[in-house]
Amino acid sequence: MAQKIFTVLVGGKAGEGIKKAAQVIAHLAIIHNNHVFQTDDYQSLIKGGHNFSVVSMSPSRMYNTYKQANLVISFDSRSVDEHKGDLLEGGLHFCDEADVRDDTMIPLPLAKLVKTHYPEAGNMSLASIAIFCAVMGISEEFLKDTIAREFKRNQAENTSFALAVYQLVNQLDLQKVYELKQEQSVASKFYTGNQLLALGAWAAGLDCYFSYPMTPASSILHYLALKRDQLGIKTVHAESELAAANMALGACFAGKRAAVGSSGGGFALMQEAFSMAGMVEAPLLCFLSSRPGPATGVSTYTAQEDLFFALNQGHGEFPRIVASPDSFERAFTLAIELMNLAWESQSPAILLTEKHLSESATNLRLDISKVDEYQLAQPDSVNYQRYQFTQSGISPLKFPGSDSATDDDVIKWNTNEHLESGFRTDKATNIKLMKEKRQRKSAAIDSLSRKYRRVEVYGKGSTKVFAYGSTALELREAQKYIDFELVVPVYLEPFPHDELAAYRGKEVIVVEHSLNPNFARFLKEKLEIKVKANILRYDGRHFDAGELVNAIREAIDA
Amino acid sequence: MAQKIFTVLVGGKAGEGIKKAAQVIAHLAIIHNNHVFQTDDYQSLIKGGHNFSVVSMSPSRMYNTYKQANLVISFDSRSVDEHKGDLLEGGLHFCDEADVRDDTMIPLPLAKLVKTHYPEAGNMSLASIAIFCAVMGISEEFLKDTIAREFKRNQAENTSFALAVYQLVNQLDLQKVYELKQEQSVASKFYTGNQLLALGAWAAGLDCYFSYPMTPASSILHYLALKRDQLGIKTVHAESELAAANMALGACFAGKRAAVGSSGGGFALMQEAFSMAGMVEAPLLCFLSSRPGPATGVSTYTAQEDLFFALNQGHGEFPRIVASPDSFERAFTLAIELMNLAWESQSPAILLTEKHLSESATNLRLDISKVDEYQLAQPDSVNYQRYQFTQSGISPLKFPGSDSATDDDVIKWNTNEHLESGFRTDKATNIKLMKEKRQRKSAAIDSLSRKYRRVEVYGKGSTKVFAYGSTALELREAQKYIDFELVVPVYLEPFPHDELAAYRGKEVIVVEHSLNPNFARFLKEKLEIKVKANILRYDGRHFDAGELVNAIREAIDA
Amino acid sequence: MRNLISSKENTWCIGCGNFGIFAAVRKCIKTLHEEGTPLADIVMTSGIGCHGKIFDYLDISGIYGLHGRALATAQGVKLANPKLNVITFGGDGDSLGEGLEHTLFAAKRNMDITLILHNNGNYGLTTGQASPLSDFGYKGLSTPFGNVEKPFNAISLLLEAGASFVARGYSAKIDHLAGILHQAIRHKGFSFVEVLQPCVSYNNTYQLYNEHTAFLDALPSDIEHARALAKDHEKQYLGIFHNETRAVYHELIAPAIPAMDVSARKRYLTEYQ
Amino acid sequence: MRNLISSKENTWCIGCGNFGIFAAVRKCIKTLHEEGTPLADIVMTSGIGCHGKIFDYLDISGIYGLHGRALATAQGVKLANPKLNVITFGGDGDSLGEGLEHTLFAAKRNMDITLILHNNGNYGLTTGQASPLSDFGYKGLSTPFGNVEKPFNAISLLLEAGASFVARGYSAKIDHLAGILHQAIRHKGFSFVEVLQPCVSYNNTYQLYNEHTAFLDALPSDIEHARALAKDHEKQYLGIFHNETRAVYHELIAPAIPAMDVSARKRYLTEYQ
Ligand SMILES: Cc1ncc(C[n+]2csc(CCOP(=O)(O)OP(=O)(O)O)c2C)c(N)n1
Ligand SMILES: Cc1ncc(C[n+]2csc(CCOP(=O)(O)OP(=O)(O)O)c2C)c(N)n1
Ligand code: SF4
Ligand code: SF4
Ligand SMILES: [Mg+2]
Ligand SMILES: [Mg+2]
Repeated sequence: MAQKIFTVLVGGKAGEGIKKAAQVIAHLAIIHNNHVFQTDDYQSLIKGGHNFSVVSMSPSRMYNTYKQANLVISFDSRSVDEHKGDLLEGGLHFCDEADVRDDTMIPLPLAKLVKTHYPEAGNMSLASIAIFCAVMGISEEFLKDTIAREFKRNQAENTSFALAVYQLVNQLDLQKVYELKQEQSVASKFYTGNQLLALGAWAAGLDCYFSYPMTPASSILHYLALKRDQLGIKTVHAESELAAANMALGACFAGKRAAVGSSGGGFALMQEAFSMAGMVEAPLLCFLSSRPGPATGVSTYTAQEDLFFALNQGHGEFPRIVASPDSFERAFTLAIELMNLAWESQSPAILLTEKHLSESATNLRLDISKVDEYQLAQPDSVNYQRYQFTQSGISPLKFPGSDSATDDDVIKWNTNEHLESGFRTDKATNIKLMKEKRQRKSAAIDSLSRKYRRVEVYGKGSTKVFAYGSTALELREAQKYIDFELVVPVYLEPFPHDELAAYRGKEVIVVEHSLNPNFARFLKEKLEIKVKANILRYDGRHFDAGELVNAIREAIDA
Repeated sequence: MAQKIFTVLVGGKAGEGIKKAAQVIAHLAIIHNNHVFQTDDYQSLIKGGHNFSVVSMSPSRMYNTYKQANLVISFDSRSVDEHKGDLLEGGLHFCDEADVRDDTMIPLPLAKLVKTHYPEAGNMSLASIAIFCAVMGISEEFLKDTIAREFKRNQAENTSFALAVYQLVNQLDLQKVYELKQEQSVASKFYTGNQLLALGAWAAGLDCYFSYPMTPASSILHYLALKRDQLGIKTVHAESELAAANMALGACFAGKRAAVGSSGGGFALMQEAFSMAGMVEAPLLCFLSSRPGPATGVSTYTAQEDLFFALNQGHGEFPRIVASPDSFERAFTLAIELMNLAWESQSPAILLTEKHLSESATNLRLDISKVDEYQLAQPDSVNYQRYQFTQSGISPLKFPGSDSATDDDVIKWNTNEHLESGFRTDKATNIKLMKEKRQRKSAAIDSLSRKYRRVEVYGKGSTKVFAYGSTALELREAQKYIDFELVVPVYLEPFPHDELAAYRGKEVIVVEHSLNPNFARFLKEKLEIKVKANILRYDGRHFDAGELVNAIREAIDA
Repeated sequence: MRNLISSKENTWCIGCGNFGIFAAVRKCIKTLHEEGTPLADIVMTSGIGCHGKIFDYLDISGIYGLHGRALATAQGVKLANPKLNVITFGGDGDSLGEGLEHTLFAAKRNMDITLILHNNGNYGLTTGQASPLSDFGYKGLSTPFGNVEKPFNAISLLLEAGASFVARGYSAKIDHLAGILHQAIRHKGFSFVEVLQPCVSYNNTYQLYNEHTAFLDALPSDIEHARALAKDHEKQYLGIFHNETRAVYHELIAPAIPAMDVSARKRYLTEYQ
Repeated sequence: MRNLISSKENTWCIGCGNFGIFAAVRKCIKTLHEEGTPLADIVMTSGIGCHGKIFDYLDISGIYGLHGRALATAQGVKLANPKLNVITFGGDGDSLGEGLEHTLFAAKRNMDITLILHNNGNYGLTTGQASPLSDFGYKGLSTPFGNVEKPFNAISLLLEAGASFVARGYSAKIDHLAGILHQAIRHKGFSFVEVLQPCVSYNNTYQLYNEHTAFLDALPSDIEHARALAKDHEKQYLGIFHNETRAVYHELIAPAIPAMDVSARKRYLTEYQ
């Protein structure tokens, strides 16, 4: 059964600080021991248009935000119109007095107050923090401190403006619908999915991150670039995705853990390098954060259209790893796992995710115990051969310039088909043997990956629902209202056949963010499941819990 | 039952004219009413190394060459060693007197003769033509004319050298094992697969061909570039594959039929543009000629590793067409079909083929009746909308600068998700509708493609063998010795479910050039076939008929 | 003639230099139209970035291309139908980063098209990261401690690559820019126009440009002179740096015979074999 | 020290200029080694083309990269381990066509690596098609009626992009070339060496170069002078055109703290949250 949940929606123009305000609100909720989830809905523009950020909070773990809000704060008339339908019964909708449409809105003289309190351009979005504090009964003092801590410029003006709004709202004598202060203390660090991916990769030894900005993957680059001197990490904003991927391969050769990240379009440009990783046996970790395609598509929204694209990256045949985090916790641990698996198996790995995970945020505690120590065996120098045949297909790695490398070592990585020595070959027998060597790694990858949780099952019920990636989060929020067994393959390649054996041939519901039931098709091939219903959303927006509950009920009743 | 077949193998160093000599031999065979098949085995180097060309001929249609030859001509000691095992019983192996190993070789003073007859560097490879003529009983006069027609430089020296060799061989009084002159006249034009692809695309209106050289696709570019003034065609050797593909999309926008071609590596670089074709709905025809991968792989050999790569090109979801020619005749007609289908459905199409078809050659007659007249409806100008919603999902096309376009037309192609007008959108409802419009084209493509032969069945027998692409040719050669039903899906996407319904759930043998049984996996998913045996070859070499016969027999007996 | 402004909501930041470019382009197209060029014969391609949004606002035909590839696409358009006037709108990230290669090759080939480079010294649309034209030290989200690369000089780079018409305008000098664009589009061959475009959100260069731009008095005497002026440390010169006549690619590669219709192709193939 | 020649069969055409480059590189590496550089600290990357085959013949560690991407790969190597001396072998198709962008950005960044450009004026390995450095009129399989593009000038293009060391050698002048390569590799920053490399099969330029090359007397006085010499119509000058000291990329982006081991990372994360 769902616990009490409170949702705040702040809407306005891009460039007005909506997202920042929502983050501060989330932060306030966390300090008062709430779990939170935050999502941003924004367009591909810098100022103007219509953005809105949503924060849902509750005393128990949150897996998504809700579109229907208890508190709506609209900073312009477009927001008022867009969101007047999003107000829950008994909810409050604040807006500027000029934008009031009917008596479901509470007018505030926001524009006027901004003018009075700021000599120049003001920060309207602070009003949402003030309103939130007033509605929640947070003290004036606390509001003042918060504003001072979070906004460094125009401190005096900010405070006086925020307090003015606060006082106005306080005078309204509103009924309290949610008790912000909770007993149980919660994990208090607030992370976006991309931050967790970045930290996970770093925890697993990331040394260089190569990227070309592309929403929704860009913030991995931004985050790591900013943390350069704390993490001791190198980041390169390369001239293109092609450059980034080929650079990363060079870094692997030099023995350093490297990663790249992009969305579908940039990833399309990395395919040749991805194939190269297969051939030279480079442990290349790739973050692929999806948005609706094809082509430029819809840059700031979410999708899962790239499943087959990710599974079939690159020309030619070679083993690879593809997995998708089903939670924020897993964003961190899966980045660790994939980095380690990539290095253990010397194979490229794709961490497939979506804008919904990349750019949403929640509070959590990193599971540091999942950070593995790793050590690479250092083969001795006599006749080192890069592609030495072994039973597992995995050849010992040695790095130029490393302590164990001597002047006698000749370490040759080769994009041409090659001999054990790394020299090129086009002889039939050699081609065959080297292809078989690489192929043997598939089995090795499968067994190496078994030390991780490759499948996650949430909840119980006779109805079985399959999903992957952040769609699992959306479904877990829905599980607060309806019982079903949610089955999530975290690993897609190698496919966790054993863990999923119990579901073979079963009738299931499949939920995904694509137009074609791609994941369902994939499961049909792998598990011969029977699909009772496909629940598909492909307009770039995430599922709301209520919507999923209805769709699943419908599927069950059908 | 197999008819009499005669095979000539000419081996030597790159740059010595081996391939040209084999072509002349093939030509001689054709003039004498033989069917021929010619293959070249060469390495990625310009001079030196070891190349060999094979011509197999017979009074009936040839589908492949044989490795075991009736006549082996070796121009250097490496060739002698490589091919001494390739001689059929009763066959003849000619080589330079210095290279003789044992009495299975017939020594000729080739090096000496070259020195005597040419003041400077000579053309040793002419000797193979002379030997062939002598062995086949072709007259001296005919040999002279042939040499004069085919080799323009050093005519006098060529003739005297060739005649000297001819006379020496003639003196040997060899037993005739093959009667070259046949009764039944044959199609006499000699084409490589790539020439047929080029001519097919051109027959279907190709106006501009954009490419960046990559073996084994390069000769499409070379052929069209050379025929510029006969065909009235524009070719561009672009700065990269990315450039080529994006240029081709521009040409489509301007209303001209365009195509691109590459191998896997270059195709990997065209993925973003391929996805763009899906989004802007551009009829982009792509030739993808495979070689062993991944990465640079083995540039001059054959493979079918790119099946899933081709089927899953490009990020995001959009309809596409993928088909693979199973014969030289089909290389021509399929290029026509795919060009027309691409334009009728405004969708990208991939013609997937292999080095084995691209660069091998045979004699045939083009089926001109397959060249369709086509006409594009010219929508009138009032409120033209590029992406107008229609039931089929196909919107009327109009081209800037065309006769029907007026100053009032605004024709907008957009890589961003868009409205009917072609303007960008990120509204949820609009995204959904436009995605659905594009998706509807899948059904349209399926029904449009039904006017073509999407599946070909060759031969009869209780054993069913599946293959695609030029592997079908190899199997048809094998059918000369063993009965089976060869089933070839020419179209892979849309998958010809109806035509193949009879095979659903059947037990079959699948033959393909890849390490993993990819095609078998594909058929399992689509047709639920049971695989009795996978016959796989992945060393870059084509199958020999005998090898296939054995493998199939083994599979049947297993 | 229609006013060339589409009905799409304009989402450039208020004060963005792109408005000036948009105005100059419209003005220039009006002139072209008055001189007899049908609107139907003018097409655009654009990259992805704030600059690319001009595609949605300018009411003429074209392709909203891929990031960095609009100039390749434009070349295909021109080759397929040489009668079209093809204009590409590129960003500094777009045309000198992701798509640098296409830019230099279009210049080398002397493709008869026009590239308008919206030089705002950053990646505007993706929130202000450093671009190939960002100053050393520029702070953006991907270079929070300052860009460590020296910028390219767009003018001299394009001169080096072989562009036959090279000019610079400033988005705040609309009439001057419109004039340059007009000459660029009329120029037979590859024309490159760098437009200094302040980005009020991430790289507000209005004051800098207002103080440091100056008009060229005349066409520089030769390429060396042009290059020296392009690299002047004091002034950002506005005007035409280079204007030469050279054979154009689409004419040099044109086949001796025109394209055939399908029946002619059938006839050819029947005879051919 | 070993003789740096691997046991792989050499498949360059007899007389190919690549032999001269190969000899000069070995000579230069020997010198470096004598001066104290461990062979273990020298690595190469190469593109795909005849030039790239040097990977198989030269017995030092490295990556046989993708066509056009070897220089990007090299940059990754250097950033990951700055102590390595990184040398990239590129073709004119490879490094100034498919991979042009990486070349210009490596120069712009002043990446501390060396690019040796095997300029044979064509795509040798794929049978002699025109390259970005092929002459106007060059006939190859993709341009059977003659190349219609004017070639780039590799030296002045790299100068423009910001290479801090720019030189030209000739494969037939092995000692001179070895000397240049030695300075290039020792140079801290991006060094570019164009090597005039006759291709006996498709573009035999021996006679041309033997007649038209000349050694530079001294380092040109400035970039303008260097550029003028690079573009001289009479002579192909051999020698160093430009040599400047500028901060290098890997130092400019280096974090304030060294890389941590996993336990340190664990500690950091534990404290961080
Ligand atoms: C292949 C690819 N990579 C990255 C992106 C993301 N992206 C969109 S616009 C842009 C940069 C825009 O910079 P610029 O070209 O200077 O345009 P501006 O916004 O400054 O006008 C990037 C990186 C993309 N759309 N496609
Ligand atoms: C992505 C890709 N495109 C095309 C090729 C085919 N290819 C191999 S080498 C080469 C050109 C070589 O020319 P250049 O770089 O000048 O080297 P050279 O052989 O002249 O030394 C090409 C086009 C390839 N390997 N990869
Ligand atoms: S971000 Fe900069 S370039 Fe983009 S619209 Fe705003 S001001 Fe213009
Ligand atoms: S083709 Fe030219 S470059 Fe290649 S090996 Fe032969 S001579 Fe050298
Ligand atoms: Mg910009
Ligand atoms: Mg070359």
